[in-house]
Parts: sequence; structure tokens; C-alpha cells
Amino acid sequence: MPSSTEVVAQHSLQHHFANMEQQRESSTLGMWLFLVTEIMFFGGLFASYLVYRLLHPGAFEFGSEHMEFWLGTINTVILLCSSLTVALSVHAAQLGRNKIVAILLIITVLMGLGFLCIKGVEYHNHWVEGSFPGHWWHMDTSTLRGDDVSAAQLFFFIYFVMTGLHALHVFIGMVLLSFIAYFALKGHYTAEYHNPVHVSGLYWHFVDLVWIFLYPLLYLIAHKHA
Amino acid sequence: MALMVLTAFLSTINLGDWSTVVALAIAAAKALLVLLFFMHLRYESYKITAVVLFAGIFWMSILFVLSLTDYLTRGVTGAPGH
Amino acid sequence: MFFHDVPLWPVQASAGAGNVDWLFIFLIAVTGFFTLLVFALLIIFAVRYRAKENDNRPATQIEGSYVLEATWTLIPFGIFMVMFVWGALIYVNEARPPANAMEIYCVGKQWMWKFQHPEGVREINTLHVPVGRDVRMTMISQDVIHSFFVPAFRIKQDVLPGRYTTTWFHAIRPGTYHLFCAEYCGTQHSGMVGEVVVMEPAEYQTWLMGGTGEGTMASTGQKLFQELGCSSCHRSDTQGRGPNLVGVYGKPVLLDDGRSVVADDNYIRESILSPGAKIVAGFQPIMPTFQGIVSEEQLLSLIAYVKSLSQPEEREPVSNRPAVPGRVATPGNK
Amino acid sequence: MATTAATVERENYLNAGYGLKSWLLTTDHKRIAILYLISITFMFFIGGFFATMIRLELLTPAGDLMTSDTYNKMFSMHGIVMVFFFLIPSIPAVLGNFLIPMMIGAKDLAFPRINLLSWYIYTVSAGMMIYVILNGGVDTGWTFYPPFSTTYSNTNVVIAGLAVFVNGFSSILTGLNFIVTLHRMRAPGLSWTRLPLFCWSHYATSVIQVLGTPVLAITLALVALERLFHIGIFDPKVGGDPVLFQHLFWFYSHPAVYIMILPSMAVMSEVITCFSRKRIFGYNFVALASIGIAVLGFLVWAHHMFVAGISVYAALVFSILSYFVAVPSAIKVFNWTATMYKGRIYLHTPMLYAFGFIGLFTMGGMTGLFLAALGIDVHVTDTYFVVAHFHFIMVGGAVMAYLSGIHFWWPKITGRMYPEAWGRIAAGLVFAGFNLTFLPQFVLGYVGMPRRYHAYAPEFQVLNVLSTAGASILALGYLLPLIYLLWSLRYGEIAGNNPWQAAGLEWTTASPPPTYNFEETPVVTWEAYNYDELPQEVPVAQ
Repeated sequence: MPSSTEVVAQHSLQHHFANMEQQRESSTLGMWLFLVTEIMFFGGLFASYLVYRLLHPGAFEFGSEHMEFWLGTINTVILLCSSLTVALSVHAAQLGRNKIVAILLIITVLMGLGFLCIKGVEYHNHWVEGSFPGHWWHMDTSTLRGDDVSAAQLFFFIYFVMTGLHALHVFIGMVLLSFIAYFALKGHYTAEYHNPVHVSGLYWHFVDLVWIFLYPLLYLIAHKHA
Repeated sequence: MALMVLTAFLSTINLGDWSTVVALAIAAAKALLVLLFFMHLRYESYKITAVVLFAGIFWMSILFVLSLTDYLTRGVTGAPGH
Repeated sequence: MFFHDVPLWPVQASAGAGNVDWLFIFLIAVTGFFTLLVFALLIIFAVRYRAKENDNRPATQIEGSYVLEATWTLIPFGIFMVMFVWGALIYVNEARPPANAMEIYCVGKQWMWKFQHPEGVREINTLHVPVGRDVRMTMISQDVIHSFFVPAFRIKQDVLPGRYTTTWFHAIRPGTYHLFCAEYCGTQHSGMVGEVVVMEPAEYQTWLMGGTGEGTMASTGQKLFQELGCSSCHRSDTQGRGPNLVGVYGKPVLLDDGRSVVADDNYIRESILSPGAKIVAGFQPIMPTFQGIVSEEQLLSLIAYVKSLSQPEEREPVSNRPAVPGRVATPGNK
Repeated sequence: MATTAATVERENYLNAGYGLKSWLLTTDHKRIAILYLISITFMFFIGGFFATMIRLELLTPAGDLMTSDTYNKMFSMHGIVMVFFFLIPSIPAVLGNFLIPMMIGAKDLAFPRINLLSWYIYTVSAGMMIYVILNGGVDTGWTFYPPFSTTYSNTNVVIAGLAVFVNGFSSILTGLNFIVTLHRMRAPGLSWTRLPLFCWSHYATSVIQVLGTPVLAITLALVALERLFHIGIFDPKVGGDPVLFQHLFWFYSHPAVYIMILPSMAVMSEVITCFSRKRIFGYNFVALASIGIAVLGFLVWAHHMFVAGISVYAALVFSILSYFVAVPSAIKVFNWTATMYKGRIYLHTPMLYAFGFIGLFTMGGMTGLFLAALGIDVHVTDTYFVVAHFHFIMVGGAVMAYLSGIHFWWPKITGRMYPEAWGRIAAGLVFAGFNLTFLPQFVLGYVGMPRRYHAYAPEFQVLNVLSTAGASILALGYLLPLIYLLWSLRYGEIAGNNPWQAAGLEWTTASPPPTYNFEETPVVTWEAYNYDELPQEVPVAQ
């Protein structure tokens, strides 16, 4: 039904844009710029990480030993796969196949949920272990030397802020993709107009990218094969 | 795409003094693949996206490098009488 | 008469103050010239080219000039580099205390300055120093960031919690000068002021003699060294479980991970509070931490003691002078 | 603002809809600019109130007007309100918002709804800040240095920090919107080299906003977390480093200075060319200097920390880089001055402010050279020398330019002229009052009076009294425009489309402009500032 898609396309062009091309490029560029601010947002944390790891290498190694290596690895795989499904859904959207878009996105959201659940299990284990810094801190740091004893809290503080912030992004991404999936189910997207799928996909990939770096920095400092 | 999963497992094997470097290199490779293929950087006719991404990375490295000019050289002239 | 009491230029009371002032004057001259140039051009253009009703002369369009652009890019750049080098020379000099400078230790806290002389005299918010000697300040804060600022000496250095910072000066003129805290530190920030009293050396000696009852900082440190049991491991032979500390201060120390550090104030402080952080090669990490056990002032005494172990015997300061009440702060006062 | 459109019959953005809802739900960039104008003016006078209290307290050496706690809150809130809630959004969010789409011949910004969202975010954050003010204030200084802010202060640090955090997103979204708009929404024929320099400067500003602000946001979030949970990432007791906070803070907050000054430079390029009837001298250099400032501005942050305990090498690196960034600023000043050469100069109010800007900005920039010189910085940092220096840039520079721009585009925004004579009087008052306020502070600083002092040594009094006297003139100078601009909304002379005979697309449409700015999308075939093709006479207003 070419006529109906054209109507949809006309309808989805906002008044202040001259044409679809301009609208598409604007939203893509807008999202990329937003992702750059996100890079800098995490960048501040990465900088703190870098400085403190430099100052307290022992504490960071200690902290990393207390990461759940396999859970982290599984989560990495989950996120990579979810990125794949998102990429496929963008491809489906380019062909205007709304149903496939919706299915792929729902799978993605479920994988995101799985990621958060595993993360929750990890947090729970940390809680039991006493690695929440501040009042709740009661880790056994007897293997540590010197000011690494207290600096171990720094590692966990940075760990919780980084992964917590990342989890928040995963959550926002899930909400975003759910909306897109909903609109896809309603047949919203066409070969001409599918940029919301693309742009939301970019966001999800970014969330994946952050994790790609968090994983080695937090989990792999001192991994010893069990 | 299967390459991705492979690299994920590869990163579990590497150990030793260089493990962090290797792990980060693998992470960078993965990130590059995601960027190029998933995020369509490779297909994007509109080159400005690459510039934007480069700006982000560049500015982050400014933050890192210039902070390190302080932390890596602290105490170098701090010794008394030297 | 009115302006008689208004200082428009700070007193020069240290050897470094003149250098700073000369650079300042140079900068005033250069920037003054360019500022006046811009002002003059603005005024001349505003008057000369102002649109007049009976004059229909149109504006003359000029697109630009590469020669001019290059001129006002390169000339300022050249001048800036002169400023940079000159300023950097002064700064590097300020950052490197002379080797045989006299030591004064300083602890900043909300909202007072506590000083201690190596001879053991303590004072609060007033610092007595002799004229004509290099004085090196080793400073630390008990709480927030403060900043040690003596305008007459043209020096300023933030005083941080958890880490020693240093600065130095060479007073050249006896007198009493302002001491300010220059880093905002809370409610009574503007009350964290005091004075630096610069005295003739003989006067200073007399003042020192009448100042204390506790002995030198090094001897206080030595006493602490015994009381805390440090001496049972850090023996002055090679049999101790801890490294022998004689002659260590200011020398590079080889660590167990192959690195080496200079045994300066910050390293000694770290070794007492976080003994395991940097272990000397050949020793076990068995020393307990003294975090929370020794105060900042006691730490300074211990450092003074370790330092005294590296000095020739005859420079060991005389100890145990009679006390004079009223000028002595309670030790360990927080 | 209800009176604005009363007598204007033609359909325009102001009379396109009435009622609160038509304003609060608008996506029209011009209406959003007006919303910003109102909220920013409000915050400006709050900040100004604090400034007044500070100057009154400093009349006498003893701290007798208020307690030291109150005084500390006064200067902290003065700084926070003025920096984050006035200066940073001022020109971009009001003038930039209003003008950028019109200057490039677009109907609106690329993301109109995000634009409205950013105003709401601003409003929420301003509300949080006002809550802080009414609830006992905050006393950390606008710099939030730990460990004072994280452990020792007993005031509303968390909410104040979060207010700035939230406000940052408003700033980010505005910047993002501008960048996309400038890339994608330009009218046919409007190439980058034909773009008004106003747009170039705003582009550079936006780059800083997008890249710098997130770092401040995360840093303040860390401070808030540390304070809430007593965790201590900047606390030396657990191995943290308070100096790291300063690095992260200044990574944003130094470039933030350029967020304030670049838009001012944007206004200058428009005003000076118009009232000199000239093309800009060295278009390419002025444009590239904006970008140069944006990039180099990120490389110099630690010059705020020369005595903070950073390493000597770091200090040397940052000192030389600080001199680099001075070069493009110098280029701009020389180019503006050269633009006036052999021009046909009209001394209307915006131009008077422009003269003030160039003079004061030059002095502010020159004193910056003192601070970049390591040896001098050690002596004058954290003294009134620094206070005077940055007020020369921010008040002498940014506020002067803001007022210049407001007067220049007032006829476009409201359709009415401001009273010219009053405008000139106010400009004179602001200039005189400003200099009397801040020139003595340079001397105070070099003599050694530290900043943020509630009580001070008696010998500093005379200079402080002079400064306070100047501040009262300055306050009058700021109140006057508020009064006569409001007056002009009803009684001002009706302005034509182009009362200044100015170049630029925004002047080709009606005043006030219609909702979608142009009847039809313009096609640009000329370079910016084609004053040789325009009438040489600027009508002299009453």
C-alpha cells in the first residue's frame, strides 16, 4: 500500500523540516551528539578510575578479585547479543517489516532485563559480602597492605557508580525500545520513515559500548582461573 | 557477528602483566566493530557523525592525558634540596 | 593625607618578592601599552569616523589583511612566551627549597594555624622567623583545604589534608606581616589569619630560648619512637625486623617491587600510617598502621626525628630548655 | 508580558496565541527565548541582591552587618546563581534561541520540543536553587571544593549540587540543539562561510556545552553521593584525592568561562559591523578564533590550581597552554577594532555597550596574562585580583554584551524601540559604576586581600569603600534598563522591520516576526555583513 505509507511519511515530517532527509539526518546527528555527552559523562568516571588505579593498584586488584567473573562475562555476552538483535531490527525497519522489528526489540528488552537481573544478583552478593562502601562496609581486607585497606572502598565506590549508572542507562534503553516496539506493532515505520528505530538503536549500542569497556576494567584486572 | 562472541571468550584467557592492555585492546576492537557495523558508522554517508565521535574520544583523552601530567609527575621535584 | 594609610603596593619582605614585583611591573608595562593602544584606537575611530549628518561619506569596506592578522597573532604570541618563561622561572625557584633551609612545620585546621619549630617551640597564628635565612615550611591540614599566604613574601601554597606540601621563603626585612588563609575553609575562614614576625637572628635565638619546655621536635619524636615501640624493630643495626632508619632521609629507597622512592616527608608519613603501601626491599610487611594513633603534630615530630638521624651529630639541636608559660600549645591539641 | 502585542495587528509570534498554556506548551523558539528571558532576568536580580549584600558587608573591615556564616552563604549563592543560572544560559538561551533559526533562515530549531524541555529543566533546577536559598542556603562557594563540601559544611550542599547537575542538562540540550540546527537547517545558499559570526560563536559555545558539562555533572553527582553516604571518593582518609575533584571541576568550569564569553563575542561581531556600516575585518580569522577558543579552552583548566598541590611539571604545561588560548582572544579584539577603521560609526546604545565590552574585555584578558604567569599567580590567586579579573570578563564582558544584544534586537523581539536617551545614560552608568567597583579590587588583590573574606584588615577599607560606591552606581545602571525596557513594551515607538538598516536574515522579516519566521524560505546569495549594499544611514532614534 504505497499510498498509505506516503501518508504516514507525510504525517511524520515535522513542520519545521523541509524534507524527510533533513529530518532523518538531524535526529541522527542529534543522537550522536547526545552519545558524545554520554561519553564525557562516563569519561569523568573513567578519569577517576584511572587516577585511583594509578594511586592504589593493590586495592583495585583486590576489588577485582571480588567480582563475579562468570556473571560479568555472561552479561557481556548478553549485551553483545542484544546489540546484534537491535542491529537486525534496524535492518528490518529499513525494509519496513514492522513485525520483525517488534519481535527483535522485545527480545532485546528481555535480554536487557536478563542483564539487570544478573546485575541484581551480583549486587546482592556484594551486599552479603559487605562490599558496599561507607556504613555498610565490612569486607575482609586482611590480605591488603597499607592504605589499600581503605582504598579498596574507592574501588567499590567507583564500581557501584559506574555499573549503577550503566544499569540506569540499560533501563532507560529498555523503556525506549519498548516504546519503539509498541509503535512497530502498530505499523508505524516504513522504509522511508524508520529513524526512531535507528536512533534508539544507536543509544542501545552505546550502552553496550560502555559495558565493553567496563568489563575488562572492573572484572579482568586480576582474574585468576578458578 | 559471531566474531564478537569469540572475542568475548578470548578475553577470558589472557593473563599476565599485559592482561589489562590486552583486555583493553580487545575491548577497543569489539567497540570498533560495534561502531562500524551495528552503529552504521561504515555506511553513514554523512561524515559528520565520525567527526562527532572523534571529538568525543579526543576530548576524553584530553581529560585523561592532562590529568596525568599532574599525577605522573607528582613528587618529582618534591625532594628536599634537589 | 587620606591616601597615606592606603597601601597601593605590598611590602617586599622576602628575597623572592622583588622578582615577582619586577615581573608584575613588566606585565603592567606591556599590557598597559596594549590596553591603551586599543582604547586609543577605539576613541580615535569613534571620533574620527563618527557619522555626521552633513557628511554622506560611506564607510570604506576592507575585507581583511593577512599581514595584519599575522602581525597581531605572532607579536602577542612572542610576548606571551617571554611572560611564560619569566613566570615559570620564578615558580620553579619557589618550588625548590634550598638544601640547608631551616625547617618549620605547620598544621592547619579550622580555623587556626599551628606552627612548630625544630627546636620544639610551638605557636598558634603567629610565626616567628629569623631574617636572612631560608625557611622551608612543611604543611598539612587536619581537616579541609587551607592555603598559607604571606603577601609580603609573595608566596602562597595550599595546605592539603593527607599530604604534605611545602613552600619556602627568605625574609629580608624585620617586621610583622599578615598571614592569611587564602583557600575558603568554612565559617571562620576570614578569621584564620595571623602574622609572621621577622626578627634579627640574635633576637630570634633569644625568643627561641624562652619558648618551650618539651625539647626539640626531634627529641619529642625520639621519645615517641620509643613509646610507640618503633625502636624495637627499627634498630640502628642490621638485625632489626624493620629497616634501619639512620641516614635514610632524603635518599632513594629500593622497594620490594623493584621501584624506588625518595624517603621524603610524604613517604615517611605514608609508611607510618599505611606501612604496607611501599615496603622496603628485603623486609616483610609486618608493621601495624598508626592511623588514628598518632596526630598530625606527632607525625611531624617523628619525621623530624627520622630526619635528625641523617644529620651530622653536631647539628643535633640542644634540648630541654626551661618552660615559659603562655606560649606553649598543649601537645596533640585538636 | 501580556501588554506586548496589544496594538500590533499583524499576526506574529506574540499574538499567535494567548493565555498561559499557549506559552507554557509552546515549541516556538522565539517564545521559549522569551520564557528564558523572564526566568533569567529573575535569577539575575536574585544574584544581584546577594552581590549587594556582599558589597554592603565589605564597607567596614569588621564583619558587622551579618554573621560570617551568612556572608559565606551570600557569596556562594551569588556565585552559583550568577554563573549557572544567569551567565551560562544568558546569551545562548535568550538571544541565541531567538536569533539562530532566523539568522539561518529556518522555521525553528531542529528539536523544538527538546528546546522547550530544556527550559523546563532550567526552571526545575532554578526552583531547586530557590528552595536552597529559602531553606538556609549553601556555603561552599560556587566551586564546591571537597572535603569542605563533602564532610564539613552543614548546609544544603546536596540539593545545590543537584540543582547545578540538573541545570547542566538544560545547557547540554540547548547546545546540542544549536549544533544540529546549524548543521542541518541552514537556508539554501547559506554556506558556512556566509554564516553570521554570531552563529559561529554559538557553534563553538555549543561544542563546549556538549563536551564539558557532563563532566561537571558527574563530578557534582559524586560529591552528592559522597555526602549522602559518607563514602569518600575525594576524601584523603580513604585514599581519595581532593585535588582530583579540582581537576574534574575545572575541566568544565574553565571552559564554562568561554561558554559565557563566546556568545558575547557573537553579539559584538553583529553590533560592531552594523554601527560601523562595515564588513567584518578578517571574517575567517574571527570565525576560526571562536573554534580555537573552544578547543584550546579545554587545555588550560589547571591554571586555577597552581598553588593547589599539583606537580611542577603540570603547572608548567598548563601555564604555557594558558598563553596559547590568549592568542585567539587577542585576534578577535584586534579584528573588531580594525573593523571600525574608516567606518561610518553611530554611537547608539548597543554600540556604546560594545565599546564598553571591547575595553573591559581587553582589560580582563590582559589581567588574565598576569594569572597565567606562574610566579605572579602564586601571589595573586585566591585574592581580589582574581575576583576583579573574572568580573571584568564576566560582568564587563558578558553582561555588557548581553545588554548590548538585548538593546540591539529589542525592536526585533518586541516590535518596539527602547528610549535611546535613557539607553545611553544607562550604558554610561554601567560603564562608570563597573570600573569604580572593580578597578580598586585589582589593587586590593595585589596588596594581598584574600577573596571570600567576611572581615578584613583595616588598611584595605578605603579601596573597599570605593568598590561598594561603584557597585551602587552599577546597581542603578542595571535597574534603569529593566524599567525603561518594560516601559517601552507599551509606549515605545513602533520599530520597523529593520530599524538599524542592519544586515542579517533576521532583519528581513517582520518585527515581531511571524510564528514561522519567514513567509517563504529565503535563499542566500550574499556574504554576511554586506553593509556596502545597504543604506549608509542609521536613523537616529529619539
